[in-house]
Amino acid sequence: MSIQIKTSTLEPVRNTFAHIERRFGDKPATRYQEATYDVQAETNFHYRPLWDPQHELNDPNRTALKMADWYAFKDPRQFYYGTYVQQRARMQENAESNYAFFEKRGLAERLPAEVRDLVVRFLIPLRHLEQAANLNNMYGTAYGYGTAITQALLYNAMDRLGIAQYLSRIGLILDGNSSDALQEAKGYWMNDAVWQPLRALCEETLVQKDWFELFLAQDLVIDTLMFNLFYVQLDEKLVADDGQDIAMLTEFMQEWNKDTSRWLEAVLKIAVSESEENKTLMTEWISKWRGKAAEAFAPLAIEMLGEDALTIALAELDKRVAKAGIK
Amino acid sequence: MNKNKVTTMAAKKLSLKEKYSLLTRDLDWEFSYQDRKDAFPMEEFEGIKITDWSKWEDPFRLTMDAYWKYQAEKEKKLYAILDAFAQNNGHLNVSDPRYVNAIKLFLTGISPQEYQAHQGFAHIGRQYGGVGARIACQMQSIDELRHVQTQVHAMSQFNKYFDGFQSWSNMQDRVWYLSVPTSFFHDARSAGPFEFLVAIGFSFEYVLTNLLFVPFMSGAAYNGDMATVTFGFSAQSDEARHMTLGLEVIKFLLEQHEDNVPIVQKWIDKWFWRGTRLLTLVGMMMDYMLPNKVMSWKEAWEVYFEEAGGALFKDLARYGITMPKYAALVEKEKEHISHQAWWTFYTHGHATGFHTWIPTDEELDWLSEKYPETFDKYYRPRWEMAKKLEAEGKRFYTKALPQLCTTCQIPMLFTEMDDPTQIAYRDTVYNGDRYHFCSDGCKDIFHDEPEKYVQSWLPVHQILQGNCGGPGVEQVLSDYYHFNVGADNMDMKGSPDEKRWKQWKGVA
Amino acid sequence: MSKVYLALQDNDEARYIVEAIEEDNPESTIIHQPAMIRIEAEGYLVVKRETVEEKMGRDWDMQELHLSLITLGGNVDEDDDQLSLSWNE
Amino acid sequence: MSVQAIVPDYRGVVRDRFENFHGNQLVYVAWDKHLMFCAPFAFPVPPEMSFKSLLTDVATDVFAVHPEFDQLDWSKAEWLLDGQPFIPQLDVALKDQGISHKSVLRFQTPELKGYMGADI
Repeated sequence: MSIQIKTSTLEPVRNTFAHIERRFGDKPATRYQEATYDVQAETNFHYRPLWDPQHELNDPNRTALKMADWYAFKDPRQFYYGTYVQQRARMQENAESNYAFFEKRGLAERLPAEVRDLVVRFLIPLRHLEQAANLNNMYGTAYGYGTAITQALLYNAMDRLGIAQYLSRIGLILDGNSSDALQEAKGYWMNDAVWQPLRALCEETLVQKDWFELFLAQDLVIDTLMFNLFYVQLDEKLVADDGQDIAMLTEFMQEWNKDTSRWLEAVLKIAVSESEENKTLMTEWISKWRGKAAEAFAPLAIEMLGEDALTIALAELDKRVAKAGIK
Repeated sequence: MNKNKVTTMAAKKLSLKEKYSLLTRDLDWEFSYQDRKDAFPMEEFEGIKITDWSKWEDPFRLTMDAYWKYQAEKEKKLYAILDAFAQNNGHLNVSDPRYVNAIKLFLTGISPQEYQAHQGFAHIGRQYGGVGARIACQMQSIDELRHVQTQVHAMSQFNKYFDGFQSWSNMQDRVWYLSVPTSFFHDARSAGPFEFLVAIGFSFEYVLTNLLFVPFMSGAAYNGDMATVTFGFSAQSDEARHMTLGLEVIKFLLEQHEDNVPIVQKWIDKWFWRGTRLLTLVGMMMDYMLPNKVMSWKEAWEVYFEEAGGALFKDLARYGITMPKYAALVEKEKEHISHQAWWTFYTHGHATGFHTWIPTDEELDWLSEKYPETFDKYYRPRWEMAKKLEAEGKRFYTKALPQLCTTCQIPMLFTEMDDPTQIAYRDTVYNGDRYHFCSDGCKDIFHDEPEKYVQSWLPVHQILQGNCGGPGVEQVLSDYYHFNVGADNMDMKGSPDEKRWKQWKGVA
Repeated sequence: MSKVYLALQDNDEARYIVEAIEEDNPESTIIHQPAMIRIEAEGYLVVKRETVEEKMGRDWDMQELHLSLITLGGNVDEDDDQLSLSWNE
Repeated sequence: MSVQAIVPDYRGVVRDRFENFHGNQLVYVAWDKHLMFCAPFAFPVPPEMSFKSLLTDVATDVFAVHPEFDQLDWSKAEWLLDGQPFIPQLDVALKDQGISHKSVLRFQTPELKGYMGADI
């Protein structure tokens, strides 16, 4: 049968779908493009949601930010589901071998007691912050607009669940699977005075309504401070205290941060360069949440690292904000 | 610094259940600084009573690391096959170019609903206060995104060689027959979070999707379409998890409070009915659009609903749940609906984004054999008439737009099941306006929530109000639906699809 | 008693799993369909890790079952060692 | 029953109000037991239109493709309006004989049995 087929007659009729062609021209499209652009429906919603009658099911007005085209938020990583899970599978394989190595060599037993206490009091409770981050990124997934940004928010939400689970596993490694370390860490999260402002901040983010504002509060402000304080400065302290082996267990978070920063910074730049109105709005939001977060992290940063730690972290945040062209 | 080492302890072996519980369930906390109801504000308005989320049983205890690992493995396999399919011009191996129209209907009619499922599960994956159920919903949300994306990628190759795929994005929220699946998912997504899960997770995923996917994928296998078989079965491997979530949530709601039982029963009745109406499209596809046929719609209904569903409802009887209302009626409908639907599409073939055709003589005989009670008596004469008109050069297309059911939005094509020659009419007057329905099931649904269904975006009425371009149907098709008029629509005979196929195959 | 069932993709991996299921569930029925294998049984069906490992000659994680699973019917109970399907009647 | 929503006063916009049809009303017309036409047709027509004009200017073109149409005698057709027996007045406006927005008109021709006598 195939012998009869003349290759000249097998020229494609078209290279890609009409909406992709309108955006990128008549040429073969990438899988990211076909999986992302104009996938979400835009019009003719039948029934107003019983849970939010002020809006349509898909509605760009669930944030005050305005975009002429919500698909401007191209993900520089070009993650669609397939590339996302394959990238994370590689990271998880690496993490798995690190955790296995750590356990097999009994590295937990070689940790100084102070390091163990430091990790339980300051690192493990972060799993609850990650849980809030999971919910806040799901919020953007559910109520955001345009597949380009909502899918990236979903990947981030799932990443945060994954990180919460890795942090939990660190606890289990330290307590020999008795879950004592996890309970102890939860006790800090719930009752330790230095953690309470941060927990209150997390609870406050969970009752926010504007999804883009929430994205800035969580993924930009809180996460930048959190990452710098816990995975940069605390990490250095652990190394200094003979706890460098813990770094094997947080390598996933380091890699994740590098990857996610690329996306986060692209989104900031695109949103801010859209209009002066967006810039003003974002400036207000960032300054509001920077203020709240600085207060919330302060006692924890001092207790964990000393007086200068928060200043360093805030400088990191300000640098990032400036880089996006916001100040 | 004190260099005391952490005391040695033998690590205790954790079971999957314990590990999952520690890694997932324990992440949540009791709020001290905000009212938890402000963070999870949607749990109460439907009247469902949740007394204790911790009673939620996770059926599959999948942590994210395992999720990434196994899903990446599935994706690697899937894309290897899609690449091979494209490189080897796999589209040439399908049984018959008519087959491709079935997957046009799939991409335009089903893939956008996968996206809506993704959105709906993201919504409840944020809203449920119970962490176990919430995370299961989040995983389903990302799985559903997977499904729409893999489907688009699988169809990408067909789009390069066949008409009717290229405008799926524009068509999804505009085209008249696509408002049937679209309104189904809009209905579920606009409902409260528990109704959504009963609608999609239980009624659709557990009770009905087998009828969508399994025969469809076997059909693709029978018709030489490796791309569709591959994405289909790969998606189904997630579906087993989704089905189980659907069943777990039903059991959970029923066990939480006895007041939930009548609410859940009402939702089961509603969504079973809406689901069977939606599956009319699948029935038609199985009986008419697959050139190599796997099984009839009637047989599929018997295996996948009557047998499997029967077992399920026997199991749920201990909670006081009964078979969905109108299940007995649907048993009669299985003899008719696929024929009534394909005739509707055939006679509206000028306004569909895929091709229609008269079944071949062999196919008519197959239908007679599969439907001995009804086909020759009620439906074969229609095709004899169509053949005669076609032979006279008068291929029949209707000249006006059909009346639609307010609820399911299908043209009023269904007959009384005890008199298959009589269209079924139901209507009601609400606040001075008259509303029409194809069935008691659709009328019941309206009556229960009239303020919801007065909003129905009925395509025929929208066209007649001038909201879809026009004034002529042809402009609606080209300017509003973005069809390539004359290529995407009309009969299979004489279509560009058919001409190209003949060229490829070296047939005159 | 109603039937519980599961269906697997017809691939090499699945053949070992089916073999294991047959051994652990002598009353089950195996039905080969286009591109899939359906296994049904009255009321109860179990897939045991140990038996699958024996058939495959390697370590096998229960969750690997999901790579080949197409559909199932029945109440699911999964742990490290087995996945079972049952109806409560 | 009424809708249970997160707000106490959930109200839907009535999308198919008469006012949205630019002066027309919708009338659905069906020829019973002639399933060549798979469903009733929806026609937007002025409420002032006479019944006769509805038949000759609107319905005829659509139904005329039926092989039995030549044998159809409108004067012998039996009518149902919204399910009730109805005797149309040819020269009276639709609105003046109870045919309102979204009314269903069905006509029956017991002597015409459809293509091959199969109600088609």
